[in-house]
Amino acid sequence: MSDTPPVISFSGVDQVFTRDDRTTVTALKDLNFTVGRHEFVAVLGPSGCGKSTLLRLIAGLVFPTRGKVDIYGQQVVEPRDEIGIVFQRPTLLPWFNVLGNVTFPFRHKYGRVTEAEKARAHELLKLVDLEQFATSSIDQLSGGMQQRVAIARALLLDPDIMLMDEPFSALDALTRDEMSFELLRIWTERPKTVLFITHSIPEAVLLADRIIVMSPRPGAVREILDVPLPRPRSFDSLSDPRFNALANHIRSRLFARHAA
Amino acid sequence: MSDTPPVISFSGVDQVFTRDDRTTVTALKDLNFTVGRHEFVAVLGPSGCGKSTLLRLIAGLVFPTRGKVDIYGQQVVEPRDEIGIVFQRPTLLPWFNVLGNVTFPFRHKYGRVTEAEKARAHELLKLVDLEQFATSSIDQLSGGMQQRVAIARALLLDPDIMLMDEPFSALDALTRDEMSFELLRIWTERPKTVLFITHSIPEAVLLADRIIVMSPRPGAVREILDVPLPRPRSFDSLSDPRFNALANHIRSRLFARHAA
Amino acid sequence: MPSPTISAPASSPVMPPEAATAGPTPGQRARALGFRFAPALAFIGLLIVWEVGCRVFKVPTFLLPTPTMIIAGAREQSLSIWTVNLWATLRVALMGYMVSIVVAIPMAMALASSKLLARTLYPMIVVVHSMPIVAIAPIIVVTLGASDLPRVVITFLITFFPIVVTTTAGLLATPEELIELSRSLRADRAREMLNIRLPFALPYIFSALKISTTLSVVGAVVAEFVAAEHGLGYFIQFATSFFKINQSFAALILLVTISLAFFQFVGMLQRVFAPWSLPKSER
Amino acid sequence: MPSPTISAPASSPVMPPEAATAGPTPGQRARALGFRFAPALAFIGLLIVWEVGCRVFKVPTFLLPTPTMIIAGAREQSLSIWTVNLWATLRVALMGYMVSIVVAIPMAMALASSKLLARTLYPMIVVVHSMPIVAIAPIIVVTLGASDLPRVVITFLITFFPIVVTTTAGLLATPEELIELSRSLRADRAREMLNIRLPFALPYIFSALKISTTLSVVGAVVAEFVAAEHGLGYFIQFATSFFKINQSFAALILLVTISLAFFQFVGMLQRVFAPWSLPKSER
Amino acid sequence: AADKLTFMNDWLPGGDKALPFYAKQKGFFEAEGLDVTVQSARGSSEGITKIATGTADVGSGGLAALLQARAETGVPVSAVLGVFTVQPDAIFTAEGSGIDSLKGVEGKKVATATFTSSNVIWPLILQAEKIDPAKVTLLKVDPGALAPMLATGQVDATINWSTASPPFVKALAATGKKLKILPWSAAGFDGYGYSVFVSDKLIAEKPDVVRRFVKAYVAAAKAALKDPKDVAKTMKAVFPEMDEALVEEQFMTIVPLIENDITKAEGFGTLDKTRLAKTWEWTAKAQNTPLDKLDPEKVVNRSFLAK
Ligand SMILES: Nc1ncnc2c1ncn2[C@@H]1O[C@H](COP(=O)(O)OP(=O)(O)OP(=O)(O)O)[C@@H](O)[C@H]1O
Ligand SMILES: Nc1ncnc2c1ncn2[C@@H]1O[C@H](COP(=O)(O)OP(=O)(O)OP(=O)(O)O)[C@@H](O)[C@H]1O
Ligand SMILES: [Mg+2]
Ligand SMILES: [Mg+2]
Repeated sequence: MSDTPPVISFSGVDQVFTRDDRTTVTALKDLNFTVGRHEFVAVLGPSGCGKSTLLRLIAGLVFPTRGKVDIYGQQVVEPRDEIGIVFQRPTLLPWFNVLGNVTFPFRHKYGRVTEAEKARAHELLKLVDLEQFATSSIDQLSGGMQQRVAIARALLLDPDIMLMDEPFSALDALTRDEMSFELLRIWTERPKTVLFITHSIPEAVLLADRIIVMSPRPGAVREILDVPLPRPRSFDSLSDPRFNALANHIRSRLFARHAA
Repeated sequence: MSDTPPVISFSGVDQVFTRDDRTTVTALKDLNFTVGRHEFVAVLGPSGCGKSTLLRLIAGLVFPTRGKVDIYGQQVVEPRDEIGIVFQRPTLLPWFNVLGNVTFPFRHKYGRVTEAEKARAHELLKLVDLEQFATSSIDQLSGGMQQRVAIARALLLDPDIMLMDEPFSALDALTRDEMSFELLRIWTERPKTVLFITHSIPEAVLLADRIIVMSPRPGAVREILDVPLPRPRSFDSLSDPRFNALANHIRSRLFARHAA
Repeated sequence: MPSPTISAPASSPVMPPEAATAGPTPGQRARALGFRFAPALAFIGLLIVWEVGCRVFKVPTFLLPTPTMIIAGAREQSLSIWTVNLWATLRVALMGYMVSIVVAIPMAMALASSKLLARTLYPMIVVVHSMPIVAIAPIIVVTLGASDLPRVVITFLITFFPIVVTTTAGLLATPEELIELSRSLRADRAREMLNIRLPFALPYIFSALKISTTLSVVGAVVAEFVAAEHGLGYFIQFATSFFKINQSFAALILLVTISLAFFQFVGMLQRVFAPWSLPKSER
Repeated sequence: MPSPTISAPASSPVMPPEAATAGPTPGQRARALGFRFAPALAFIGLLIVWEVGCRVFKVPTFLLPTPTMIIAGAREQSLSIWTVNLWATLRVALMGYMVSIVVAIPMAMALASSKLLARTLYPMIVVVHSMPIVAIAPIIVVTLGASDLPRVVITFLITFFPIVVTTTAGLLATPEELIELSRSLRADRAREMLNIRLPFALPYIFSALKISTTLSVVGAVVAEFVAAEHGLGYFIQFATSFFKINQSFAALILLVTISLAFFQFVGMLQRVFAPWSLPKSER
Repeated sequence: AADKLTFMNDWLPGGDKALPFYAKQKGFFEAEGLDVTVQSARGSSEGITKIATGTADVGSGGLAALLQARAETGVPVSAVLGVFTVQPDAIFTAEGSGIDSLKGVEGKKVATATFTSSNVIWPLILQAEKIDPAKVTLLKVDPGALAPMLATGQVDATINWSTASPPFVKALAATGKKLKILPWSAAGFDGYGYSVFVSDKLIAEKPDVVRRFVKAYVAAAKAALKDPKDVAKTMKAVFPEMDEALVEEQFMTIVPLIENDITKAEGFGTLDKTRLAKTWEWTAKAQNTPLDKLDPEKVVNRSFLAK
């Protein structure tokens, strides 16, 4: 995929925030990397290293203090149409029920929700095991259920570029694995560029083509690793010796907090 | 610890919620278990099986539809003083900075925060690696940082009974491990009864004396497992063969979704 | 107006355990009834205190007549006079109220979308609202004539302000994360306003709409002082100046009853059409 | 009042990239200046339109005098007369405002804590607020005498209502999870109110406090129409009865200026003492 | 020590309400051992309520209002002096408007204040003049709007008290018109207008104070009528915000209501029995009150007026 132009590219990006007391926090420092077309890239890094900020830069929700972020070769100056996001918090609208939240992007972007979209929303709710809760109100869902609603919402939009910020963090191991494989299946059926933030090293290895490992604040790219496992991946991939080797390597990289 | 009277005991507890459309959801079904004094109990179960509800029952924030929950042999009819909670969501107060949020329980319960408590709060902030952010406002923290503030808040209160709802879900692997060991250290130094909800099987095995494994909605106790690993536990515990055996056993139990 | 339900045991998980038995006990039922009729009881109690107090303390009846005298006063006028005056006031109040909503909410949206607009338009709104009606009444009457129009305009001037200020505050209080969700969907400002900020601001808006119910009635009354042939405010003033204090108070009570009904009606609208904008305990 | 900062490039991460260069460009600086002085410019523009409009359309000056005539009118009276009247109104407005806050906020807390109270007290509050002042003025004046007191009471009656309604709405809108946090700490209702609900309700409260600034001035003026020997409202009425329309308008403008200043002052208080209760863009 | 009294004027201070101020400033009250505070009510009925409740001891207002108040609620207030012997109600119009007599309003647009006692009398005037009420368009508006409406030609005439004429003169002058006043007395509307009231409590407890007060008031009124310029000057001294010339103009409007053939014949302040009865008759008719509901003689107390 390296001969197609990069979908996402960071060149020398710094992100500095000013706090209320006027001191500054450097969230990201000199980020340089590209993500190719239909590539699945996972981002791993310590808490507070700037992963969510990185995602928001791509989404056009914040703009870099220095350097630039390009999508399809164009500098990001505003949110773009081809991007779908699963935020770190579910960010659901309390005035809609579950189904309303899943179909919300269509209502919001185009002012209408077609029957086909509704049917697809029901399918996705089945996929995230919430079909019984389609008419529930949001505050009657558990934390993990809310997160699954947010995932269904992003999947319904079926965007070219999917940005996911710890989408499975509130899910149990089984649901997590099931959802991972579902995500891979969808990604294979309808290829898209995915940037996937996670704290689970095995999850990153299982899902991604490449893994960006970040250093603690100020967040910088410590290492970008290719995942050598063949596609399609399945439960069997987990027992591939390369899987464990890579996972352990990352583990050691991440756990060496003060390494270069 | 089985000869001391149970700190927490559930007897035949059902929890049924009524939804807006007047249909009902059985969140918990016939729960019976006890937690002994200074015991560390982990709760594992699929998303939406009623773990948070279980915690809220102990906290006296909801009351069972059937059966009863006792603490120190007394039926729970209101929140109690000896309980500290880490909620599933950080639940911080935007009008206080980080330090203000950590010391909030004292201000709220007793109307004042002593210097000693403040000093201890700073220590705990160091422990959760946020000492630089003591004066930051809440909305300038990352998701994981907010969660760590909530953990520090509960630890500062130093309660007899600590209820923790997925406290480490937004943390990276390294921070998670560090915090786990810190928690164990604190628990050893100042023993307390801990109920710890998590989605991480290794985490449950590493931390707990016993593990309650729950079945999917309606949540019931599928199995209660003793963790045979010796205390104190350390990184080495992870390589104990019993660790993996237990973890794999739980995994198989949890992953057999439709088992009895 | 739906009365708050005395919930069946299973329905409310936050009910303390003693309530979680089958069926309400007689004690509970009594309390529930007491709760239901509390407003009526309080009202009746107040009337009794009023009547007895006036008699015991020999309050001059030309200052404050007793309830029985007021009832007698009400009967001195025919029903048709009451309905004519009632309708005149209600009509103006409702029209002013509607116009206020129709003008104030878009205005609040404009103020919430543009800081420049907020900086220039907001002070002008404050100025308009703080002009004492009595001072500008001649201008209004001379330019608008003596129809319902000047009255509706005056009612509007009194009513619209809380809606603008509160709605603007609500639109701006929308959490950043919901705005980011909207922006990430590349929705334009208009949709952000309509689909995100406006629903979020509903608790604010409804509190303003409640305030404006009584203000609209007050506004209609003030307007009747400025230009009117009919209406309860007009009637009150007239009855007072001819020392028909009983009748004046009868009109006052009618007026206050309209306000209260109007207020409760808006509360009911919120419960029916936007229950999620209410705290759980109020739904 | 701190003007919104035109932020230096690094300080605002939501600034679009073209702004993220070093130092503001001349164009930006012009825009920033325009933004800063927009209210003043709008105000001056309005004055010019007014003056010219009056002259071109030959608006009768006894109906609407031109700004220059109003200035001339203002100079017909000595400064001391203006200050005496200004102070009389301002004093009553401020006292009524303070009393409103002191009464309304605890009242809102009571309403938010008990449904029974809400059901009985709330209707009474609505009733009190919807009574036309003019109708009950004799009672107030006769029972309270001829000091500032009746005026303060009238101002209070007009001012307190938005604070009660909006604050109650805010207190009740507090998210369930924060309440659970409080309950889990076994804090009593009072602390829950003070430490959780009240801070959460601040955006609501401040919007009510803003509304009540102009209402308190309006209230003081209404009170002066009912009973006073001084004050800008009294002066307006007085000047009007002498057909000194210029002076009446001068007083009107003074009045409106107080309202505006008062309104802006409360906005400033919010920015200084409760910045987190404002959206980020307004801090 | 001087006896303290509160005088409740029925409206805001102005040239037409100058008498009590003049009496106070010029020492007429002091000479009788009275220390009088003058306050302003907002209308006759409010003033009467204040006297009735003891907020004030003495005051002034339309006699019709007092008669009405006594008939309805029996307020403990009595009239001791009748100051205006002619009713001030009138039609204001511009010269050349085609309205030359009361009858002339037929087919015209007339504006009146929303709340004025004149409105109740108006139908009786129409009746007396045999004017078809359907042929007169009556607009009730804020009193402040009357002069502008007349001046801008939005209405052909307004209903006012003749004491309100100075602003009208000015407003009409601004549009090149001249004011014309058509008093309702032409239609037989007779009776006492502005009168002086005293609370029954004061009469019962301190008749002497009342006597001295009446004496001082009458003396002041007579002095004032002789020197309107001095009245204006005195008012200006009390109320620096007033315009002296205007105060004088306003004062001049009440002079014919006080000094006229009736007063010349009967003397200042006397409450003549037939004129009093007439006043009540008009009031009762206007309110549809049975004539026997009140004996007007019981409302007045002539004993304090020294002959
Ligand atoms: N709006 C803001 N204002 C100031 N500082 C901010 C802001 N947003 C983020 N930061 C800071 O930037 C850093 C990175 O935050 P970010 O949310 O990107 O972390 P993260 O990698 O997503 O962490 P986590 O895994 O805990 O979610 C943190 O130190 C945070 O305090
Ligand atoms: N207030 C409520 N009203 C109605 N249903 C509720 C309410 N709270 C929880 N539920 C239902 O109860 C069930 C259990 O919820 P709970 O939050 O306890 O799950 P959980 O085990 O904590 O899940 P997760 O791991 O996703 O947080 C869910 O099906 C949820 O929909
Ligand atoms: Mg993050
Ligand atoms: Mg949960």
